[in-house]
Amino acid sequence: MTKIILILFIITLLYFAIANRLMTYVKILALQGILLFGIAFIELIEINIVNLVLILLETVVVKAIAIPVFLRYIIRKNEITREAEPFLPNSVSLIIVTVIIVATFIISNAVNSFHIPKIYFVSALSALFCGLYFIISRRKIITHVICYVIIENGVFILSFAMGNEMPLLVNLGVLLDVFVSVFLLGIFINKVGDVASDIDVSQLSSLKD
Amino acid sequence: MIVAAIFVIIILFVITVPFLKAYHKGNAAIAAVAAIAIISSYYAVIALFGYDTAFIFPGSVVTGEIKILIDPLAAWFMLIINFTFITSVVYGSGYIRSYHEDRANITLHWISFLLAHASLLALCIVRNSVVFLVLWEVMAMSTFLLVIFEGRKSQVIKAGINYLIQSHVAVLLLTIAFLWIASGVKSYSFDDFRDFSAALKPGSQYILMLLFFAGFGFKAGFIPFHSWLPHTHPAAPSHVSGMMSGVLIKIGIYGILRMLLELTFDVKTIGYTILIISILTGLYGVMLAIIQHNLKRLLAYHSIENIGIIGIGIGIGCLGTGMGNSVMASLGFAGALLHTLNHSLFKSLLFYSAGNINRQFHSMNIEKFGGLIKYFPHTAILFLIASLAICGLPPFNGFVSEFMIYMGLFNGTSMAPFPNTLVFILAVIGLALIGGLAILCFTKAFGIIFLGTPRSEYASININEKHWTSMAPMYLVFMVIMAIGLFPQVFMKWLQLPLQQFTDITQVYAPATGLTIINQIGFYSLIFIAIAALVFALRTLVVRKSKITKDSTWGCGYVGNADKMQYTASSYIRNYRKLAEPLLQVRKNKMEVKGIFPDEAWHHTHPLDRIEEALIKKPLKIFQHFLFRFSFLQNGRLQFYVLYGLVFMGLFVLLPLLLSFINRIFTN
Amino acid sequence: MLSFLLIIIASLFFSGIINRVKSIASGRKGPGIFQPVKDIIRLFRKRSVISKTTSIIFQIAPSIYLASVIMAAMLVPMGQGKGLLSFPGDFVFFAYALAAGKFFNIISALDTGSSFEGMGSSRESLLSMLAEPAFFIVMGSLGLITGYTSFHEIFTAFYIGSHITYALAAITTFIFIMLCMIENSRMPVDDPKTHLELTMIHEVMILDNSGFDLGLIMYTSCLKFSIYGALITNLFAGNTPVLLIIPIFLLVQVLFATAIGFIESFFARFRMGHNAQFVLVLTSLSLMVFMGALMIVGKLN
Amino acid sequence: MILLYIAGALSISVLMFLNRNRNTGRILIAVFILLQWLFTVYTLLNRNVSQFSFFFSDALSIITLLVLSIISVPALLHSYDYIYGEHDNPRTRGLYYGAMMVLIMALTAAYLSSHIAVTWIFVEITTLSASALIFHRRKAGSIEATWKYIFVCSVSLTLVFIGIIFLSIALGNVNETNLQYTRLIEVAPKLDVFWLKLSFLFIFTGYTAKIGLVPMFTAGIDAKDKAPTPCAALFSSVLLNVGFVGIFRFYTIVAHTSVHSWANLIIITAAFLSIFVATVYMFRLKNIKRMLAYSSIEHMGILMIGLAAGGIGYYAAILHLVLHSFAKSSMFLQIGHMYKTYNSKEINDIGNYYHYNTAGGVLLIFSFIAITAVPPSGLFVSELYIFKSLLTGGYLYILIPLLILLTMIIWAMGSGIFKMLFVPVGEEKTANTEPVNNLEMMLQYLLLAVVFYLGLNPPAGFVALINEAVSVLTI
Repeated sequence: MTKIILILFIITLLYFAIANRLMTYVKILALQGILLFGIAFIELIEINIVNLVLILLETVVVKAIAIPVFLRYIIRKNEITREAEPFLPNSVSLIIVTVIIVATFIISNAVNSFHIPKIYFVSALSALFCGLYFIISRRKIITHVICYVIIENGVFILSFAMGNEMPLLVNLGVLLDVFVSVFLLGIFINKVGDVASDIDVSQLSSLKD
Repeated sequence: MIVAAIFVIIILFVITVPFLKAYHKGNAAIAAVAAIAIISSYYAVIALFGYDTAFIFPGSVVTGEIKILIDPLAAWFMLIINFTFITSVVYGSGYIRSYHEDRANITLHWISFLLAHASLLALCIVRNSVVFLVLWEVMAMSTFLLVIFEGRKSQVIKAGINYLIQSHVAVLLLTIAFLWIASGVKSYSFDDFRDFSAALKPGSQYILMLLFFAGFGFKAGFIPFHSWLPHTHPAAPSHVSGMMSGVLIKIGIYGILRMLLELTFDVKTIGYTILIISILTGLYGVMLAIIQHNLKRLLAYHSIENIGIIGIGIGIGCLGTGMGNSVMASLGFAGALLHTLNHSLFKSLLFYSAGNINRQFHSMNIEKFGGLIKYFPHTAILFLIASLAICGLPPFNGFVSEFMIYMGLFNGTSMAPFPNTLVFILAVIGLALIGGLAILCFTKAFGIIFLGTPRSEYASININEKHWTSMAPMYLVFMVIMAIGLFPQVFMKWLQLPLQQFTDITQVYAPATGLTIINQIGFYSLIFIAIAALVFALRTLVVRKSKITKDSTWGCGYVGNADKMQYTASSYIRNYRKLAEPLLQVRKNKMEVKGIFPDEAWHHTHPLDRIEEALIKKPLKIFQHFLFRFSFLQNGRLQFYVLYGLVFMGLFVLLPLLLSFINRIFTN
Repeated sequence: MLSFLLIIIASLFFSGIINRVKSIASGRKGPGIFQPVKDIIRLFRKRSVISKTTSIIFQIAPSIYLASVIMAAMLVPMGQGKGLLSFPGDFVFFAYALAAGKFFNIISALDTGSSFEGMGSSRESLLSMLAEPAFFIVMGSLGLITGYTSFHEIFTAFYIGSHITYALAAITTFIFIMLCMIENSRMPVDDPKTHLELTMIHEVMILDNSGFDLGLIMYTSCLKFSIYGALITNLFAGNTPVLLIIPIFLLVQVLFATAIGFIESFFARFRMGHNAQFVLVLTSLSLMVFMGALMIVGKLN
Repeated sequence: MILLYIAGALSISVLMFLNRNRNTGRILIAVFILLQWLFTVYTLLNRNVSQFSFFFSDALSIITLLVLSIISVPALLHSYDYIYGEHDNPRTRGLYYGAMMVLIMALTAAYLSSHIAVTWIFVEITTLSASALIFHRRKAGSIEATWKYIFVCSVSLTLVFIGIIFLSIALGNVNETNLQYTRLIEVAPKLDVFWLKLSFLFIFTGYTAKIGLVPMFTAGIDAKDKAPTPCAALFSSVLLNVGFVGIFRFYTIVAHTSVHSWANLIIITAAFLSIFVATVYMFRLKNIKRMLAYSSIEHMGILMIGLAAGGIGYYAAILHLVLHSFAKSSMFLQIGHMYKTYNSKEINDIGNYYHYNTAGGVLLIFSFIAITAVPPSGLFVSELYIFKSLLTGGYLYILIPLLILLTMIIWAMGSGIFKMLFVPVGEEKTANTEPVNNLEMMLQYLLLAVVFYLGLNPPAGFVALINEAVSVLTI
């Protein structure tokens, strides 16, 4: 079951690669949140109930609802143009993402000492690298935030893999989420939102030597 | 306890001097330097008479125990240092006076002056490599601060930094050398050097010695490590330049001599290496000195030349020891040591005289001057004496040391086997040429500056040369110069113990040493003076009867004002320049005379230092270009910043995979 | 002592002979050989005119110039008889004493602030500087052959027997003559009889000296001639007994003088620009001497 | 006890944040300093004691904690004067001090933590508070710097987190769930090499953002440039140390496995590149704060090289860390005065500083000596050891270029600093030379004095402490 969800998760990455509207990105984030919720529900069933509830709530509330809504609110508020404006055409990024995913598959096969299903590893790693790739290839700050959240989701998945032995890790993942939300609040409530949210990073690169 | 006392003096000085008036700061400095000099000189003198002082500090975890040893060699250098510092501080106290409004700066200046003195003394006596390095850099920093006394000019700062960096490179070389030894033996004490180097292979011994030679050579100013001198001396105040080229560069010589004592190596190879480098140094120094227009630069290049002469002495000494010829060895080392003293004397005297002029005109450009002997009679005569001495002409001190070196050379010529004798004869040629070129150079310097008629309108001249702070030290130095020139045997007696450290001779005046002539030299110089006096007396006797009419110089029929038609410095050395053009590098730009009624024409020559251009300027330029290539890194783009991380990780993940993949291909 | 006297004596008639030879060569009768001395004595009596721009240097220089040459003269031996002063390495002293004199000669010229004298001194200083090494190498190699470092010992020990020594002696003589010419700035490098200041070296340096000083300078150059003559004499007749050396010496001096006279009357002087090369040639020649010396002592064969 | 401390610190910072009255602010600061020192002394008194099972006061943590507590005093005091001089907005002041206290607290906790995850958490907190400090000025530049700092740091800390997960996967293979460092060191030899390598790579790369090495050094430069100088002083000393602690703790784990040499390779590469980058920019820079920031990078590179070279290099690395913290912080604080005098960080606008503020000028000269590791600076001793370790370790091909680069750096820094000290800019502009607070001056001098003293004559206790800290690697 989880495998299917993870596959879905990977597919969302592909979709992200070809999507070119911010709103779509936000929707993808929400979808990933739900997927994560599903995984958590299935995987972590045997850890103690309080922790489980905490995690489930976190996945649903923060990942699936709070962050997307908040991003949506920002986009609306600063009327950021709907286009994602990637540096590269979508076809290229699609190819690259595919390559990344395949590469992660290969790497995971190269590794033999697993006691966790490789699919976790694959999806997490591909999420990480895709996220980094998206950061590099997109122009808007808001997209950077979104991509960072994607990376996080990947990490979250990875932490699920170890979830049963070490629930602690999952909690850390949760903590990371909280940090991110705090950052988002902190930044976009504060001036950066006004100064820099709707412009692309190239204009936020005056500090250089 | 010498160290404690010196510490106390410095502390007291540092505490008190900031609160004194600018005028009194100088006197305080004089007092402090004198105190240090007296204390240390006492130990030095007794060391020269065979009572070495040695004690051991517990030291710290870093240094290990610190051994202090005042042996004759150290003592000899300590005395030189003390003397020059005393004259320099007295002269400086007058020289600085015109800057009295900038009190803070003067305070810094005197404090660093004192530090320089103390650290130089300490360098002579400390026998622990870590402490040695520390002191070395203290000396470098303090002298750097001395150099940038007039730091308001940015080119002074530039010159200072240049000096700082080059001396730092020297430190690095020494550091490597010391570390190499320290990695072998477990302590930092000099005493273990011998055993360590004895254990090395001959090649390594040679490299080790070369490392030390390079490190100390930077300070001493052997080519190609000399390029800081011509920049630093013009930048520094005159008393500092006098002190620097008097004793600071000598500490490099001291280091080399000390390492010759401490390390074991093939003496002959090192001897030939030093000899050849020194010949080149001497020639190069004097050849560039001639074409300089800035008096202090000229003097700086002469320091290089004299270092060359000292080096020749050291080389001969090493070879003498190598060939087991104690005559040659003693002549060589004695010549080197004595010339060290001599150079410190006449060079500081020259710089002080230059200072007197600089204080007046705030310019060191020779072409501007002329006829100064009428305004600065004392300075002129002293400058003349110093020039004669630096040219190594009898009856002055320079001649004595050069004479010994000549003797050593001729001695070696008959000793060495065939191909090597060429080195010696080369040295003879070199020394003779150096002497001749020095004469050319200083006839130019003295003649153009002090004689003839002014080549530019002087602003109102209020001569201050007769102030005791400038006269007293200069005449003091002059007296010592004469003393060495006429009674060298006295100083030779003091050289006896230092010489014994290098050679196996027990008694300097044993006929075996070949130093017996030195007694007579003074006597012959006396005769020379006597004859001159006699002739001059005769002349005055005769001339007094007939009255002398004064008239203007014969102008070959031209009756107008011929001042502008005088020979300038550059025209004086034009023939030489033409001759040496292929070797030197002189940037010329001129406007030719044209038309029947030509209007103004000019011709500038800027002498460049070829070695500096080739070995320092150009490589630096290339390296900086190389660095600028990489200045895209911090480009302000967030994406790139993330990318770097990705690349870095990818490098270490994929590279091994790739390599293993390639391996797999090649294995089957 | 003897050598010193002889040199003094020789110096009295030396340049007289030169002039006589030159005038005979040019078909004139010419003055008596003591004419130059008479001139000098006349100069001694004359009043002198001194330039306003000059300083004390200008007045003391000629005396020191002479003194240096006298000093040098005292060092020269004569056959088996030592010089007045003789000690190991005295030839170094010899060269440096002369150099000291030259130093003063040059700066006294610069003291007048005249463009011509500046020119002359510039040339003089360059030439003499280039001449220094040759002398040292020659003496050094003679010292290498004999193993001594003083004129007297070297010359007494230097024995002309083998082929190489002939060659050596010849070259050395040539070098000594040329050095002498350069020292006195005579024919090949400079022509004392020229009348264009722009082409002079030594003469142009003493334009402003007059009276006693001029006399001193004149006599100095006479003295220099006879000193080098004495050196050449010693080279050949190093260890002949004292009484025998006197005629030899006088003979050599006369020959030397006539030789110079002929040179000056039949050769033309070099272009000023070529002098430097010519002087450098001497250095390389002296290296030949050194090689020869190496062969003699058997280090090179 | 540590919980008490954390709670106390947090509450004080919250109070500070809420407080609008200056005098209360002063009192609160005093109280915080007191608390900090109380806790430090407490930790000193009972060493090698586990607190709350997540914190352990071993030698390294004690050293770093001492450094932190010493530097935090001048930093806080200096800040007081600093804010005071600025537009005195109570809200920003409260935020500033609150953030700084949180930062110090988080650093303390991160040093002490004995659990890899706990370290990570507190490092995250330092990022939070640090970004608040960078944000202090609220100008376009500071906003940009803040954004970059946050982003780069969070990405790198995510990498660290991934590294931790990999480590736990490796642990999972041997059925081990305890992430305490001590336990990790024990099980390290049994761990699977692939996962260990991977996790080291991720964790190292992540922490480079904090310690300021290639590849993630970039954001830190802007942060140090844009933050107020007291914060910059903290960033370039104790905040770097936390990165070092993070790496060092994990390095101790790796050091007991076959991965050791591979890890050394990574470290040396990163370190050498860092020094190279520092050199590249030293020549271009016209902004003294950025110059100092790059010099921190250079020094971190040097000490990491020492760490990788091993032998006496271990000792030298930690010594270098300590001394560099003191030297650099004092220098930054002095630059603060300079900034107040000229209202500029540009080297070309600053001139003849020695004339305006002699004491400061002298201090600058000394700190130049100290920071460029010219003897008798203490840093010279540590560098000497590092060179020695390179020489004995057979890294001559590293040593030679290293020396060249260092010389270049001294050249660049020297020409900059002495120009500022002595050469007047344009016409003699009468800079507003308000008298510098002597107390601060004295504190800065003390910091420098410590550098020289600890370097040349380290007390036996100190040496023993460092040796104890590195003993983990050698046994």
